Amino acid sequence: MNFGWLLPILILMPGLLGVASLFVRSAQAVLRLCAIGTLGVAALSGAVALQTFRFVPLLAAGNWFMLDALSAYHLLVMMIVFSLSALYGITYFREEIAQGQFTIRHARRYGGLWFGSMSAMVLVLVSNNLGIMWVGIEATTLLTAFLICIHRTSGALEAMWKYLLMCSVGVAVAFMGTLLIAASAQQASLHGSDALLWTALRDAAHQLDPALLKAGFIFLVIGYGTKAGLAPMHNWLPDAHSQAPSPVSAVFSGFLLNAALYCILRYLPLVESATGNTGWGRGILVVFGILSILVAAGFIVAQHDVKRLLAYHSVEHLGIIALGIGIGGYGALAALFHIFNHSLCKSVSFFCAGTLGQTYGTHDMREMTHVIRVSPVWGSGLIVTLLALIGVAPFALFLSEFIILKSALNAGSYWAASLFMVGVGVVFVGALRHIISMAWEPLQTHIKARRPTIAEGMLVFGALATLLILGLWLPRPFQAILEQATRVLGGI
Amino acid sequence: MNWLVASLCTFFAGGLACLAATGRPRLTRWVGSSVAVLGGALALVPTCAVLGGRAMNGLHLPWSMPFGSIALGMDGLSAIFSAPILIIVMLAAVYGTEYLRPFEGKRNLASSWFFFNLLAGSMLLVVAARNGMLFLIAWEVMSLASFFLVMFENEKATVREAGWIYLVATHIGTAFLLVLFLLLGQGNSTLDFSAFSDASAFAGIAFVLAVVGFGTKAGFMPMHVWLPEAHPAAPSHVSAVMSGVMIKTGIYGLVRVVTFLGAPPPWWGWTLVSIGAISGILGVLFALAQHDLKRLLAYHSVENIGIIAMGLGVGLLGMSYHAPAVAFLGFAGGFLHVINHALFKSLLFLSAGAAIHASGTRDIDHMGGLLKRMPITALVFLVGSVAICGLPPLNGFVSEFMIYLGSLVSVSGETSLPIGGIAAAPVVVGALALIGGLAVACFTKAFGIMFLGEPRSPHVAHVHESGLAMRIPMVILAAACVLIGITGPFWVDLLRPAISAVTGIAADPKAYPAFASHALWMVTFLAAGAAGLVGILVFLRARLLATQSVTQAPTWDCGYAAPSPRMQYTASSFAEPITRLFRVFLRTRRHFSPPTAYFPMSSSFSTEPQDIFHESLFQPVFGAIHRFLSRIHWLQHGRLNLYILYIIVALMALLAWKLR
Amino acid sequence: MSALILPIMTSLMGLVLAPLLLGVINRTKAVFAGRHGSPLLQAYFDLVKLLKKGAVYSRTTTWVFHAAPVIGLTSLVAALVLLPVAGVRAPVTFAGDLVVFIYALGLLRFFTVAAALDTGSSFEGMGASREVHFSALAEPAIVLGVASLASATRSLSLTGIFSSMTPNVWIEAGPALALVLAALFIVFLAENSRIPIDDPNTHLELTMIHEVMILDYSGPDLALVLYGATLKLWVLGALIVNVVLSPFNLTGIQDMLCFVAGMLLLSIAVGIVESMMARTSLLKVPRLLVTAISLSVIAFTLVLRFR
Amino acid sequence: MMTLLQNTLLVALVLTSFGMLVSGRLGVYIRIVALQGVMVGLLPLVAGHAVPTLHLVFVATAIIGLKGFVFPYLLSRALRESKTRREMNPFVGHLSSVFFGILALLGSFWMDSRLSLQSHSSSELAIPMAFTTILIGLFLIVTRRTALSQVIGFLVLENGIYAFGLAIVYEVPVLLELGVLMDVFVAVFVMGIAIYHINREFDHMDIDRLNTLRG
Repeated sequence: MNFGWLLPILILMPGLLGVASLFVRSAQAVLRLCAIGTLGVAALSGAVALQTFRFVPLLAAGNWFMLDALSAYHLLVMMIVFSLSALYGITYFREEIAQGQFTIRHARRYGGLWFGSMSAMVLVLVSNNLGIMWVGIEATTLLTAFLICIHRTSGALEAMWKYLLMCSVGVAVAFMGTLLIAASAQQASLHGSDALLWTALRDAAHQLDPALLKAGFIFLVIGYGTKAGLAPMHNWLPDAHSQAPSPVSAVFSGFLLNAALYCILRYLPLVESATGNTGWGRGILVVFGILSILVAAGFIVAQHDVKRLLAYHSVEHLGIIALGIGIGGYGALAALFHIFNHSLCKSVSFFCAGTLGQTYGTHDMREMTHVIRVSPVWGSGLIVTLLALIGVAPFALFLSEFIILKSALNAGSYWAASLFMVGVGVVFVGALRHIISMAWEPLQTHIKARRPTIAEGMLVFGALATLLILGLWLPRPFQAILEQATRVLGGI
Repeated sequence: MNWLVASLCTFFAGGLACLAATGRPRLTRWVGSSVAVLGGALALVPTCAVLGGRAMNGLHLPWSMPFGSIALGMDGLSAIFSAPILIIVMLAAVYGTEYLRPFEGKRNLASSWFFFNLLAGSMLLVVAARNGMLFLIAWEVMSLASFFLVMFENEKATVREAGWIYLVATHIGTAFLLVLFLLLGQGNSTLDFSAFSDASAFAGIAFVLAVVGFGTKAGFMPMHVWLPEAHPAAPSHVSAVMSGVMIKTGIYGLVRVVTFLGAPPPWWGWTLVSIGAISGILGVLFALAQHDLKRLLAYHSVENIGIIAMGLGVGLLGMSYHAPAVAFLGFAGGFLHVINHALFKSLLFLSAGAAIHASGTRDIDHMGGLLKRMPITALVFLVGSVAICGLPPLNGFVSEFMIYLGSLVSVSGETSLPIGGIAAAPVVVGALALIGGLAVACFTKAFGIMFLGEPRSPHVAHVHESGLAMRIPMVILAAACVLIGITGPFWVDLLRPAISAVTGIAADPKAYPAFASHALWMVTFLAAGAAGLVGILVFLRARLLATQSVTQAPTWDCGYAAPSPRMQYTASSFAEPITRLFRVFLRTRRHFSPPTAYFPMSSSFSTEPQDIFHESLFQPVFGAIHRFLSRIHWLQHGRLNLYILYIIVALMALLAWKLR
Repeated sequence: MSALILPIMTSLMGLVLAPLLLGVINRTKAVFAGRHGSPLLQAYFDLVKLLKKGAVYSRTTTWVFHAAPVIGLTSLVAALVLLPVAGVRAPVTFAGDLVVFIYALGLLRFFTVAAALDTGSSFEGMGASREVHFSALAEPAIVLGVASLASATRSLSLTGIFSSMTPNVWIEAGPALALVLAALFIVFLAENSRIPIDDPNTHLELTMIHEVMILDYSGPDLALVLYGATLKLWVLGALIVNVVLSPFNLTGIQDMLCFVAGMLLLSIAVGIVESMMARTSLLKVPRLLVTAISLSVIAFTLVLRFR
Repeated sequence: MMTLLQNTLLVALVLTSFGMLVSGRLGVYIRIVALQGVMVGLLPLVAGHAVPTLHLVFVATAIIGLKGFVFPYLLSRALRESKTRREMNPFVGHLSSVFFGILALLGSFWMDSRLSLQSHSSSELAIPMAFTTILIGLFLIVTRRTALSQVIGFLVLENGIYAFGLAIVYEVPVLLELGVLMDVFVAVFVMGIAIYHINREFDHMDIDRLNTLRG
């Protein structure tokens, strides 16, 4: 049977939960509601996604909603990130609630925005209508903007303003791109609402006007790229990530960027088949990928704020993903795999950084030293995730980067491969100094850390174990999922 | 093969068991060491079988991993590398039980034992892997495990610096290896060694990549800079494993890759010979300048790796000029030196560890007179020193002798090589001779200043011999050095499968010329005769002195009234003439505050050896990169307007570029 | 069996005649200085006397100190039995024995130096330091020299070298061999600590190399050391004499006689050098040895060109 | 007839944008942007269709209501909160801003010829005028100091894009249009709130002084 009717529910459910969270009595309860609700939505969407992988793409509401392998895969990643972050939120805000910084007002706003942005991102993923997709992205921007400044510190406000304005301009540019695509569709005599239906465009891609499509794609890459944090449009990213509360930073880094990149991925097969699969569009992605890697490398070397460091790591890894997609074929598969690895690893590292930040009262890595002894769970979690992020084997990130490198060499793009190596190498050398000093440099002042609970330990080490296992053993079903998703992008 | 798998499982599972035993020192100690010994013993079975000539059919299991497969194998080449790995690991584990005692309760020894076993298992996996993916992952695990072991005393800034340099260096090497294996496996859906396509198209590039990548791990100059930093930082039994066998995995990888690349052109041999000569000579020179015992030993690893490289180079030249005898002798010398260096270098590190353990200082200049206080340690250190100087009748001589013989054969009437082949002979012979002379200087210094004379500092005067668990491994290693030294021919026979795996010339009867084995036998014979003569002389001397008066007196002080132990020659002053002669390379820093005024109160003189490559090559480069990168930080200046301008500029640039 | 008699005879001859060279050198110097000088057999008298004496040991010393003379003498004997005499093959000969020959001397040096350091005296440490310094430079010179001889005669063993060093080898590689001879002579002076490198009978410890290292020996040990020194003189000298003699392919007794004559001439030459020259400053000695190294290198390259 | 109306509207759009380039008073900005809102709202009615369909009328009224009255109200409230009244010395002076405007006009004609998008509306001016408005909007965002004028720049940009869309795409589904409209509305709303808070926190809304986060 067709589960298409589930898709609108997937969008509405978080919205309702958000409304519900406005009427909860206590802050803790809101956080629990966030966790439970998120897990519920995750369970539902997991079921739907698996249906998709098993059978055919789901279509609903006059084809305005669709869930195919690519979006289902992204949905799974998103739900993992959201569930973990929601669970972590309970422990993260406990301190602030105790100190009265996180009152019920904050909590309600937090809950509402949390579920709101969630449903907006689901909307982005499940909409088959490119216009609705754009609406979803804009909505995420507006909703998450307030998540940054739950606490109205000056830094948070400044970060929020930059995020808001840059992303609005970017999304406006993306809207122009969408209009150009629609124009080309109408020349291909797709009328009415079909003009923006992805499935319709895909079927008619070969007869779209390349010139218009190219122009549109360029606007889209710049527009959505701003949201995805590709250099040189990434400047809002470190500010927003460093100022937001850690669960929010985790969601930002873990999925918000991927959601924006997902929009670009939607357009890639269209422009490719319209330009006769000459790799015109993928070339653009390769360029932005390399650029992002190199820029991020430059900023990682002399960085002192741990959350900014992680933010620049996001720029680097988004670049790696874009590079892999751009190289195509097996590289695209590796890039999708890298999306999962990066989201998981990055969100966990943000959790650890957040709690350590509360423990030390600062995010300056020169003062956050000897973390493993101070807090065995969060400290070692941060160190290990950072090692994984800089591409140390045998973690899964190494595997996906390795495959991307291999396909780059196979594809004969030696320049991209060598620049990729250079960038990653610089990141490694630069970040390693921070890691070593954070891990082992003796502590000047005495710092008392809260004893971690079993649940926290399971949260952190479970994620690390997953990364380690996936680096050593990639299950067949998972590979199959990745292959299906890659096929949407134009096949291996 | 099952034995091998069992041993690997033992190492990895046992390591986890150590972690499980966190907090119980005794248990940790026993579990960690026994796991290492058991794992080593298990894997020794197939190793010895292969060395004995039995062919071992490999294991090939599917692995749900892109390009990967669980492909294991054990041929002659792997065996001669895995044998020392296992033996040294077992002995070092036994030694470690006592060496780590003082740290119990102070440090997390569970993780230390965990990483030790992880290191052992990964080294074994590296030499047994037959799939690029498996190899690379084992290689990475090896690097990480050794890195965490190096960070044992991580509260010291120097140790952290050392760990950083080590991990950076080894990963830069790994980067080259990634590219290398990707090139080898280009176009295949798997990275199995058996599936590597014909590499003749890019053999040259692949060879260079291998030399850089594996050379970094092995410690070829100038990629050696991490060695003298990392080895002193680690605990002694770990330094013994790292310096004795871990860096050999680099040599293994190099040789293994050469077997994929087809017939070697002469310039490969030349490359290795020149790298070997440079590493050997400069390595021993840097060692001579050190007065930190473990740094000294670390630089000697560079030197011996150089000797090995020269042997391999001679062998490659023999291959490319179709001179089987030369090829055989070169490779035999190189491989045998791999084993020998593993033995005597780990012996030296272990005994040095014992001395440091007892005296509490790593500075040779503060030691002295230890022989009377720790006789066994002194004896085994002496054996190790004679062996590393390549003096007969110990094992170091046998392998160097093979290399000498190889290059002499290349210029002798046995073969007729073109000038390109014979011109290597003077380089190798001269380098080996110079290295030998300087090595004698260096180890007479080390042994003499440490163990002989009077204690140079008070706390050295009251040291005690180390316990049984530390002495037994050292004695075993010393015995092995002597044994290999006097029974050379046997061991050369064991190398045949390895050499045939590399050169495929073992079938050729001329490959292992009769005169070579005869020569080794004669060396043995000479050694026996010498032993007899020593006996006679000792007996005569005793008889002569029996009837005469033998009295004790202070050392002849040339009439000076009150000599104090501090007036003895120190290591630095001993080596000063040579270091002055070679100051071009050494650049030793001197801090001198001379005595002043008529009644000088205090004056001091201290030297601080530098590494010219570290000082003048790597630091400037890294510094420049760092400065450049910190300069591009102004891009993130916090001005929103300009950020948006970036977006617009990017848009315009892209439109201009892509919509031409 | 009879094939072995002659070689062993030659080695025994070396053992017996070695101390004589010392006498010859000293007598030559005496003659040049216009003195009467000590008897030719003085070295023998000294040895016998020392063997009869008791011994005084420093309290600092250990078994290393006692073992050094024995091991040193043993390794010299090992070197001796590898050495052919002109036409006569060595008792023990095999491929690459020249390496063993030189490394045996290395073993001797190792233990001499160790023993010197064992006494803990700063003077003996000084001597030890100089010894390793100079011989580290002397070693490449002699190895390369002998190796170039080997490649000139395309043979692998000392016996092979000197048996196949026919006149036409001299004819085709004459200059190279001459250079080798020069290098070997410098090494010969350095290794035996003769003027201009070292002055055996100065009386200021600060200036000595070999003598200062054995300051603390006495009695039978000193005898072993002294005898070892003379044996070293013989062994290294024999190399030089062999290079000169082997082209005239002599045989049997006359050959031996010529060889002994050659050795005596060599020691006279040493005596003459010692009386003509002054001792160079220690700082200049390395130049001399580096000259020797470069001579051997040039010789080797010449040889390689000539083949 | 329609074409004439349309062209007049488009030209008026550009001219009002120029007016912003010249003026420095935030109040003037708000009034101008309100005027633009009304004009943009009228555009679909005259864009080439003989008789305006029902949904066109609906959309038009919605746009005019929002852009012409709600946004200006919000913005003027934010303005009343803040002490700032004028756009003090912008990064680019007013005269050179006008110069840029002229360049933008020429540039957009050129771009139009390069891109060769055939316009669906009967007017040839539509696309270049839209481009000019877009460029001027971006220019305002980049060169003006106060947060308020950046929002206004954003609105100008939006208007330009809307005009552009009308020019090249006809019959966009109404639901979509409303969605877009909704988003823009929320955007301005959010920005207004943000400005409000920024005022409270910093008691200024000078973007140039809002650069503590660096590196």
